[in-house]
Amino acid sequence: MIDCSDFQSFGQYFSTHGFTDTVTCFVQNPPFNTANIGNSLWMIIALPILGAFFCGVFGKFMGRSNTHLIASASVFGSFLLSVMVFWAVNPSSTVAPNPFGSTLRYAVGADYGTWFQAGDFRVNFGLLADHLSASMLMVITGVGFLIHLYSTSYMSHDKAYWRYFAYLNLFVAMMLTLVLADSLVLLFVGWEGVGMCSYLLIGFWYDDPAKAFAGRKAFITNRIGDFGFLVACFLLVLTMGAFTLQAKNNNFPGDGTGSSQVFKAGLSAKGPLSFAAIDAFTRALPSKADSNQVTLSTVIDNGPLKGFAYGAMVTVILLCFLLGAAGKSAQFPLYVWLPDAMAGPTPVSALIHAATMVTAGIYLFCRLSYLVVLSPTAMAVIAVTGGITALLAALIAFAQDDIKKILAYSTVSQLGFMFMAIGAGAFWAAFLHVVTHAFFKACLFLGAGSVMHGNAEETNIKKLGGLSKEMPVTWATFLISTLAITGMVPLSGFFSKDAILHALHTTTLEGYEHILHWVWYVGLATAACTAFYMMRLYVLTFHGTRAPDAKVPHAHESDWQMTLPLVVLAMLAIAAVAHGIPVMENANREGPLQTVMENYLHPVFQNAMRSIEATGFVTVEHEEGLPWGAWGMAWAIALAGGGLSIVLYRFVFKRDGQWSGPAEFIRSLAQHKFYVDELYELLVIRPVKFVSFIFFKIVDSLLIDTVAVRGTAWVTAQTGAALRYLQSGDAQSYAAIMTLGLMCALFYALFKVL
Amino acid sequence: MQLVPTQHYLILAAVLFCLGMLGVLVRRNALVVFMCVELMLNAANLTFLAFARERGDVTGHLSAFFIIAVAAAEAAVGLAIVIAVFRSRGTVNIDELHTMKH
Amino acid sequence: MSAEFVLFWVFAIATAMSALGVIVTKNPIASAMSLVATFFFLAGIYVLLWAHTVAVLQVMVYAGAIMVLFLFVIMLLSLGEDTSMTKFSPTRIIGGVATAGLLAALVLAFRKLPEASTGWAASVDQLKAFGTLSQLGDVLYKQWLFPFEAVSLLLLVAIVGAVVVAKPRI
Amino acid sequence: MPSFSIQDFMPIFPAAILAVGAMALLLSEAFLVSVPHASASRGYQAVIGVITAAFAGTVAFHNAFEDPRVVLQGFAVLDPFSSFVTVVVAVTVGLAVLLSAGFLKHRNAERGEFYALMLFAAAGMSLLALSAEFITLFVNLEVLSVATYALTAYLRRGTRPAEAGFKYFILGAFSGALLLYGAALLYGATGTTKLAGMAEVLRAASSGDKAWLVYCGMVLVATGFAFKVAAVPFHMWTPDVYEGAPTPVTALMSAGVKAAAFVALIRVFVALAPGLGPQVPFVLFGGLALLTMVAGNLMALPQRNVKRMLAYSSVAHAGYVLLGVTALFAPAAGTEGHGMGVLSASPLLGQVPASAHADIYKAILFYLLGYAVTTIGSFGVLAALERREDETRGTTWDLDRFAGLAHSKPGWAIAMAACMLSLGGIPPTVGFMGKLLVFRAAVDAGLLGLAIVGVLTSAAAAYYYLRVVVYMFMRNAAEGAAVPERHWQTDVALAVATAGVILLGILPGPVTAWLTQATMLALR
Repeated sequence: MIDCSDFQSFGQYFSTHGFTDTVTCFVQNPPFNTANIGNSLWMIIALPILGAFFCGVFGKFMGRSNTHLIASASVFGSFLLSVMVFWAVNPSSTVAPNPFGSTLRYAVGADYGTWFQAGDFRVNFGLLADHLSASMLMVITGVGFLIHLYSTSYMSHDKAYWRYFAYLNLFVAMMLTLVLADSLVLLFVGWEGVGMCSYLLIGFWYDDPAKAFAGRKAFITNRIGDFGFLVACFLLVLTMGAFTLQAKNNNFPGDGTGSSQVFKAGLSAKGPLSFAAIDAFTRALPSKADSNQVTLSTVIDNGPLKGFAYGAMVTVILLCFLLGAAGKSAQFPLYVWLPDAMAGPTPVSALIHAATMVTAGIYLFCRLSYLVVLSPTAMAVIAVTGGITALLAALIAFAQDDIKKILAYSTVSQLGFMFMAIGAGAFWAAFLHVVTHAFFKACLFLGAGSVMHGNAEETNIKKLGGLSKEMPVTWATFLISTLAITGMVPLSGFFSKDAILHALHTTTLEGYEHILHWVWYVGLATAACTAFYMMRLYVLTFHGTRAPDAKVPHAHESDWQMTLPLVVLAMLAIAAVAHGIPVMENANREGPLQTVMENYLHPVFQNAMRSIEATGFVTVEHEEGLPWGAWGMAWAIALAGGGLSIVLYRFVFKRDGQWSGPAEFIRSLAQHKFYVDELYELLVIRPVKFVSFIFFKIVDSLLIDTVAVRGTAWVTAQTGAALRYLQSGDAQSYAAIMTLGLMCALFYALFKVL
Repeated sequence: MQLVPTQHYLILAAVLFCLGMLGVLVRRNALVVFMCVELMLNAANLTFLAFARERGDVTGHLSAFFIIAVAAAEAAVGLAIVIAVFRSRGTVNIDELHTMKH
Repeated sequence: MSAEFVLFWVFAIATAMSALGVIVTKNPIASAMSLVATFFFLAGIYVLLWAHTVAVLQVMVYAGAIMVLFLFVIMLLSLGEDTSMTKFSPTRIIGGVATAGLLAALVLAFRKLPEASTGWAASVDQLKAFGTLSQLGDVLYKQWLFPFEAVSLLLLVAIVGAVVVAKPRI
Repeated sequence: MPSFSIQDFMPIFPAAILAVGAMALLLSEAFLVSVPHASASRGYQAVIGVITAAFAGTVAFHNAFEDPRVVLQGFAVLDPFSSFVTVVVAVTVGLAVLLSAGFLKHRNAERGEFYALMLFAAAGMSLLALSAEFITLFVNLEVLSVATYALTAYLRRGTRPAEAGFKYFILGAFSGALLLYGAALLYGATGTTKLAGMAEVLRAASSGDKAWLVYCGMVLVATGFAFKVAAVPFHMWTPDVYEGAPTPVTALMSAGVKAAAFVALIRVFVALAPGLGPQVPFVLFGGLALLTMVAGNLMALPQRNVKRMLAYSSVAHAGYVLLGVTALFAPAAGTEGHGMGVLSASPLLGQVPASAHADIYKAILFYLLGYAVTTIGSFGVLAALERREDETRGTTWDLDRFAGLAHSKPGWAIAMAACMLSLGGIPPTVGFMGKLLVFRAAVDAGLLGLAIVGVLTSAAAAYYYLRVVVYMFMRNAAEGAAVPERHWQTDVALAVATAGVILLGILPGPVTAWLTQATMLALR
């Protein structure tokens, strides 16, 4: 443990102590008063809202540069405040108010009083920043600012730029609300808000009917998710209400965390849907069967849920939340809206559909980590959903030629990885992947945007090529990000992905002993696929010769407003590696070394970890030392997938499908009917394309397009039409139907009295 | 003295009520439909009065007063509306009034 | 069988028949006249129910005022020609069946009621005073003040409404 | 010798103010019409109407903190519920009057009678909400009905208004007769027409042979009310009448009439509940709520005519309020008739506690307020966009009329978008808060299935509400589309309604706190 008591300034301390200690102490001692920063949290949200207001209302009259200035400055202001918040949550002395008795350390919060109240159901307008949300704040405002900067150039020719910036600012505000919320209700406000903004931005260029259909698809899938979210909230309120009535004194041990009075007082002060309340509830609800306590296996004895066990209810609640998260975070089978969402402007794809909004589902589960670990069933379902999504999306990405579509499917696939981590209880690994993915995927999208910008909006990778010299900055940053996502060693993606795979490999769920093991295999396969199709994308776009049917003969590099964000994001994609290396001592005082991220997020997930130990639902085998073997295997897999892709696309095929060779020798072999190309086509590409085509047909075309989108439309239209037939405009028919209704009610009532 | 049982009056009222209801459902002429509604109101009146005698309570009588007043007010506005319909359509046949539907 | 029974059956059958006349006659004027007859016979029934005041009002206001208004409108719009029933349609059948069901339910309900009695009357004076104008007026102005005022509002609204709607142009 | 004190007249003051304002307008019309050029400057009527509404609303607000009591010989109650609905009605009528100013001026049809009838209708709503006796209730229901019949048929443009007025009138009279016949049967069963007396009789006696009468009467009365609140299958008049009526009148009908009718319905059924089996009102209202939520939303889905779409949406919203009403009558799980014990001591009759139901009342009242503000806003934009040239063709309310509104009239587009989000129950608007409170009350009462249907239907409903938003913000206006006129009265009304929608959505605290205080008063 480092003693920072004599820290005054960076320079003074550095002269007497080592570099690491100095940095640690610097981070733990913000040069401002941290006591009151909670009261300023609302400003982080208010700034972008103000920006949206000014851009939306006065944008048309202010001119381009003023609009850009206001939009970017408001997000940058939020970013500065976020840095302060991020800094302020680090000293261990920081404590957020918590009426449930337990101390909430490493967090700042503010409760602005009752939002609304109905009896014992109360919702406060409260904001809370702990390590988890502070990191998200940095990502949202930081990446958000870079994308604003990028957009000033990218959207410079668009007429409705003011509307675009207003929506973008509004989105940032809503995402910040989602992250800062200290209750599920306020989180839902942000949840709906980001969906709304996403909907508006997907349809920003709305002339195309296909895009209108894409908007509808995004809409319906998200509504399915919202439905799950709301039902989960209702069930949670009911379960907690039943628990409050049924709980025994032993449920509230006298270790200072509270008694039943404290619990009830906290509930009436914060309301059942606040995270503090859910946390207190999970702490009071142990798993081990004990006749003196209400436990997970106890049957609810009051209220509408009477007859169900608490554990079963927790599972159902989590599955409903999974439905919600699957809609927002594009998981199987609700992922289909995300690739279609690429109809919007590219910076929007980078911000909303890669870095921030789609991670809301992972954020939600991380927030509710203490609830998640109470149900191994739900965890297994989450992990399997993630696995299916990851592999399926990776397979589909093989068959795509559109640069943005490939990136979209790769996003879906990476989100699947994050869900696998949640399912294995490795919340920190999921979140680490959220952060690193935000950097390199945003960089990839922005790079793709830069490529399109320089090539007359060409998106087909088969019609690009040879851009490495013409667009050097884009090329370099794209290469770094591609290597990061494929999992090459010194880059951040390697560590975050490996953390997930490692967690899958070493974790066992009670009752589902082999599930995670199978998911682990799926993860490895997906990692290989990822490396393959990403390298294919990279090679076809930047190497080789320019395609003969390219739209412009020579590409041009983009402006500094576009390249600067690329460079910064690429550097971040490298620098984020620092989070993934296990160098910190274990926060539990025992066990192996932890990664920086795990150690950093320990205060957030400690209750979940405590539950894991107490319940025994989740078993993790610890290994001594660094996992060299696992690292090596992951690296080898990524290298194999990527290398195969490079070899095939760089040296074996030409882009027109005819085959060329690095040497005249191979060419001559080919001419002598040595059909390696066709063989490869037959053995690898065709089957993969076929499988992905089948999945695409079944899931996307049949399940979602036909059944969900068109099917619901058809059923409702038919029912609506049938009802409209009754609405004939004839007053006497109306009277007749009223009489019929009357008679039915009368017969029912008289039947009851008989 | 042997009184006519209340039930007799009530059943008469029910018959009147249902005849009125049937008329509302099948007659074409808007005015006749309106008359049938008056029939239904009278059935309600009769019921009130029958119960009033049974209980010796004048509430029923007062209710009938008020119902007659309401019927008069409804008649004034209703007939004005029928006139307005006739002016705009040239007919008061109820099955021809379906500009708005679905 | 007492005279009351005889009178009841006479008036009841006459009421029902004339009410049937309202809905089966083809000519609107005939319907209106049937309705007037119904009102008169009903007034007789009201007398049997010891509601003399209401019976008088029934004849004066209903048969006298309201029905004249109806006839006046029929004449004004020259709707004297015959109109048939509305066209056959499934909803009409449904409505008819539902009405029959309603009637059946009501009749069943009434048959379960206990026999009527006049046990409430302590003296002949009380019986004689029942339903007189003075008794009704006493209750009306001492207790039913609120609905009485509300009816005055209703009549005002009806007058304004009728004037507004019947105006040829706005 | 009964006597009336000034305290007895407290509850009817707001209605009296509204009626006096209406009469003042009538007189001014009569006298000013002879003054030359007076017809050219008729802006004053709307101002008088708004001032009257504001005055009435203020008095009603004050009344909400009076001790709840039965007044006027048991014919009326003074309680927070009636006062709150009067406030809602005053707000509604004030905004509707403002909307009418521009609407009528545009059609050259400004007459004092129109505003007078609106105020009369509002007076009727206020009186309906506080009636505690069946005949009074019926008379007041007729006051508001007669006024709205006349208002519906007010315009002489094309065939629609007269046809709508006629349909509304004939079906309204029909349902009124049903209600009255039901009241007669209930009178026969209990010997009184006062709600409090009925409740007492029903509670005291095991109704036995009278049970049939009570049940028949109850069903008939329920039908009458279901017509007024537009519950499926008694809703059929709604789309036709809403479409044909002048749009500000539609706004008044869908907001005010519904609020008043719901309070009257709750009052009546809380009184009748002791005489019914515990399951009966629950099943009846549950069935109505289910049908209304599902059918209302399904029928709104394919509508391209925005006015009809809003009419069906009004039906659907009645379903959500009915969900709250069902929660009121839900028997607790397992114990048949448990809920009745609570109901027998109901606040709506000026009697002792029902704290278990305070939340439900509060949710219903808040929902009614939220819906009133939202619906006024949305019909307001519709009224502003209407063009009299298209009225006879019925295309004036087509979705295409909204295309490109965000460019030509951004203020209106924002108002409409806020209202659509609110109707769809999307945060941060008042519609979301209202739905949250109602669903939560329903879930607490054990109506999990119905609440899930509610959530599901409102999720589906967002589709057709957001379609309007999409048209406004993402479609370009057709070539040569005329720009609608502006009137400052319309803009003021829309600004107030939009501010209400958003402020009540973000900060419902003051209103819910006020409602809590008011219900506490009633429950003491």
